[in-house]
Amino acid sequence: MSEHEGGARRSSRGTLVIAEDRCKGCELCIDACPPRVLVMSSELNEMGYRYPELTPGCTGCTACQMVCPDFVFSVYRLTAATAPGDRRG
Amino acid sequence: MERELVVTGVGGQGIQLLAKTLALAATREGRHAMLSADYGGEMRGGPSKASVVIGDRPLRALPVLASAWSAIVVHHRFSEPALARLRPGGPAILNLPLVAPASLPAMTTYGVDAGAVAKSVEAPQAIGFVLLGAYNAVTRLVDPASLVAAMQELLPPYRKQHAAANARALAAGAAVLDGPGADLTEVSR
Amino acid sequence: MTVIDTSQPPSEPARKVADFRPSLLLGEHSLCPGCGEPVALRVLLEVLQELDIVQRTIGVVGHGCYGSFVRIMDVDVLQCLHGRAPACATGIKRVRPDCAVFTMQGDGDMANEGLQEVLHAAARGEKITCVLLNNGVFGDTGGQLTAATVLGQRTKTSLEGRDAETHGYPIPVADLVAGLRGAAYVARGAVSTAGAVAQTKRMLRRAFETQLAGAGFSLVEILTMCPTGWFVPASEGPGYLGDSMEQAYPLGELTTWRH
Amino acid sequence: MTLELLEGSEAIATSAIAAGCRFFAGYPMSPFTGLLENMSRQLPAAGGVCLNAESEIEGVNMTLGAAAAGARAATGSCGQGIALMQEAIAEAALNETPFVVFNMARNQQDYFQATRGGGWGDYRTITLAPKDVPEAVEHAQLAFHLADKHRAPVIFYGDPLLAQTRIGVSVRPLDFGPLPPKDWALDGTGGGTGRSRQVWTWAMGKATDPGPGPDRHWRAIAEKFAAIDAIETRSEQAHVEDAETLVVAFGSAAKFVEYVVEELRADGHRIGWFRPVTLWPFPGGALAAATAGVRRVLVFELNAGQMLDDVRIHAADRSAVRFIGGVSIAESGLAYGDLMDAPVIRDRILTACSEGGRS
Repeated sequence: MSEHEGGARRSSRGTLVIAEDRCKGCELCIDACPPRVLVMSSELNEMGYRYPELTPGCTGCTACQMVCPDFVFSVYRLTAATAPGDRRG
Repeated sequence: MERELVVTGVGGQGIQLLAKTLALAATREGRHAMLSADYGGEMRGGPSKASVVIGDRPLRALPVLASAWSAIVVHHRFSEPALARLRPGGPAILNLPLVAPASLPAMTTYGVDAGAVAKSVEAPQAIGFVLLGAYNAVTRLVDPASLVAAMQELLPPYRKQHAAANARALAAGAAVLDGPGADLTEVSR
Repeated sequence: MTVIDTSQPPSEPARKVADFRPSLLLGEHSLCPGCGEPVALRVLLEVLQELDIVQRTIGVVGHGCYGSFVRIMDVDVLQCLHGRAPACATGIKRVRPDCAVFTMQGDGDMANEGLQEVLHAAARGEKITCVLLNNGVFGDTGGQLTAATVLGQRTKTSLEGRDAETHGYPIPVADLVAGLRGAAYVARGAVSTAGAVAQTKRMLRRAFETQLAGAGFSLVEILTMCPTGWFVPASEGPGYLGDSMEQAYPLGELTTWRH
Repeated sequence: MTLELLEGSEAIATSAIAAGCRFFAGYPMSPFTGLLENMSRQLPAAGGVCLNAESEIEGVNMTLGAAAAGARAATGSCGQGIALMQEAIAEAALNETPFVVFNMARNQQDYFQATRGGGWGDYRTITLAPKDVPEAVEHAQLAFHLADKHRAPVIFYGDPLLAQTRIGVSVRPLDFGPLPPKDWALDGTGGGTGRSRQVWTWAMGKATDPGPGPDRHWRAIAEKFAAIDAIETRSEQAHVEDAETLVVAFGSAAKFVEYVVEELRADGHRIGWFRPVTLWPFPGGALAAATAGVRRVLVFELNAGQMLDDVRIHAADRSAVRFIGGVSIAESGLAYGDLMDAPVIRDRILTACSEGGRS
């Protein structure tokens, strides 16, 4: 997956499914994310919390999932974007 | 019929062991026996008392005897409360010369110089077994062979070497008073 | 800024490398935002699955916020009295030696109410795994001082910060346990960063391996964030943990049993 | 039937093991110590475990754990040691963990502790009070049966006389009838099934399989104890039909009372005796019936008057109840004092009889 609109093109090797309704807005994922591609939403979820949103550049490293106390993240690595020889994890 | 024995004296005289020997001998004969021990924290020198009850049916007697039929008085010290519970007429073995023969006028008393007897059979430690042998010779509560077997059973492994001397003491004590034996049926509560 | 749709799995070829939560978690918890305890629970359950001992594991859970995990962990569990988990776990393990038995306790539970239990279980070399979730406060009751509260930390019963003159010094449980011969594996981890979480998971795995090998007692102390009890914003929990608790309780393995 | 000359502690330990006890944990305290020593000597050979726990609190919680895992388990102590266990005994009553607590008490001053408890919540503890070693041998097994039958901790209330008297007894497994399977016990196999087990005072269940929760669970527990109260009372009595005087006593004291009353009967006194065998549930109905026709109800116990409360509650006429017991402790503090003696009890009964009663 890659960004097709707006600013600089930034390739994503991974992506997430975010169960945003489960999020309590602690923001631990924001700092934990190495490529810093998570941002807090301006909208509130049904519990009234802001939640993380994914911007391009995810590496599929799972750091967000590792630190999330509310089990909000599922992490995927994109097969097509995986460069030859890059078989980490 | 239930027969009660109280043994009283000072700790270290073998009181608990002789009472346990009698109770075990009766048990091994298939009879009912109860043993209550009453002694202080001191191993030696303090009051030591034991009571044994033997019967042919489940026992009615209490673990604190209301009264007793017979006694072995190993030492006069601390003996008063126990002796006050004896029923008149029953047999009492007195350890001479530590215990004065006149101390139990209402009982059929038998004096045994257990110390001298024990020494004479080269079992100086076995005064208690001399007295038990004598007691059983009078009362015929158990088979003398049962006493020897019970004594051997109760010896811990590290004291097995005393078995022969203890057996001599039992026999020597019995020899002192061996006669027709007391007629137990004549003695009632 | 472009936001990627994360409501559905990707349509292009991809493989899932991390699920929301292990299948042994049956539902939601209601702990505070930024709490570290659910993270510790997740890696613990993942270890049970990876070691394939799920169907012979019994947990003993003490009293603290994590007590509510009894409802959501798909493991046989005894919820025990405050502080008594290592004693209960001892009884369980002794009559079911083929089971893997673990305790889950907070610092109030283990370091305050039940310090004697964990020390004696360790000294006996009890073949159980004790997990200490150490956040330095009584979280469940709203942030009071525990035996593990670090010097200077403000709690509702040490408003000016813990000072040694008034409140004494914090008790480093893992270090105490590591000093006992019956303890075969003792380690201290944290859940404040992704790296620490990964390290903590390895520690838990080694602790259970130690138990399964019959080598002796194992304990993993896990430093967990309690932003509510620390009176800091949730997002600052990991930083606060690193600046305060980790200074008093260095991370790493204290006792390792060699195969 | 071959009799073995066993000290009470040894007989009780042997009997408990014959009943299937496979885990024991305790902390030495006289006169309980003998039971602990015997358990540690005998249990390993029976395939069990005996632990010298670091305190009574750990001992009872180890036992709770072993019982939660499905084993027949027991602990014990006396007096102050049992006091330390109260939190766990209450917990076990509320989370329905069955085990046996052997209180080899120093005297009869633990009656309130046993029957009222010191723990938290609406619970009771079935309490058996044997009168002598042969009955103690039976109760050591009955206690496990009742614990498993009702999924509740059971107290065995002994004393120094039961612990230390040696008597010829025969110990063999006793059959008290079938028991429900322990399908609730934690064995680890529930993990990952979505229906993993839990032993939990709050009974919240799993997120996927909710339990009753504390409100319904604790009401059910209260109802369970009410049901036990209705069916598990045990008592003994004699010479009640024409008695003017009824003497009530429990445990060893009842054995002494029975002995004295039989003597007084032989002497022509119209006197009977009544013994609660279960202290809880208290055999109140039987006592009410037994006291219906008597002029005086004498309570003999070696304390300042604890069972006395229950006798007053249940006696047909509480104004007929007189206390003739009292605190009586040996100088060592570890055994009964001079009051536990047939002649003394006889004097107290006769004195009370001479003082009249209700007409």
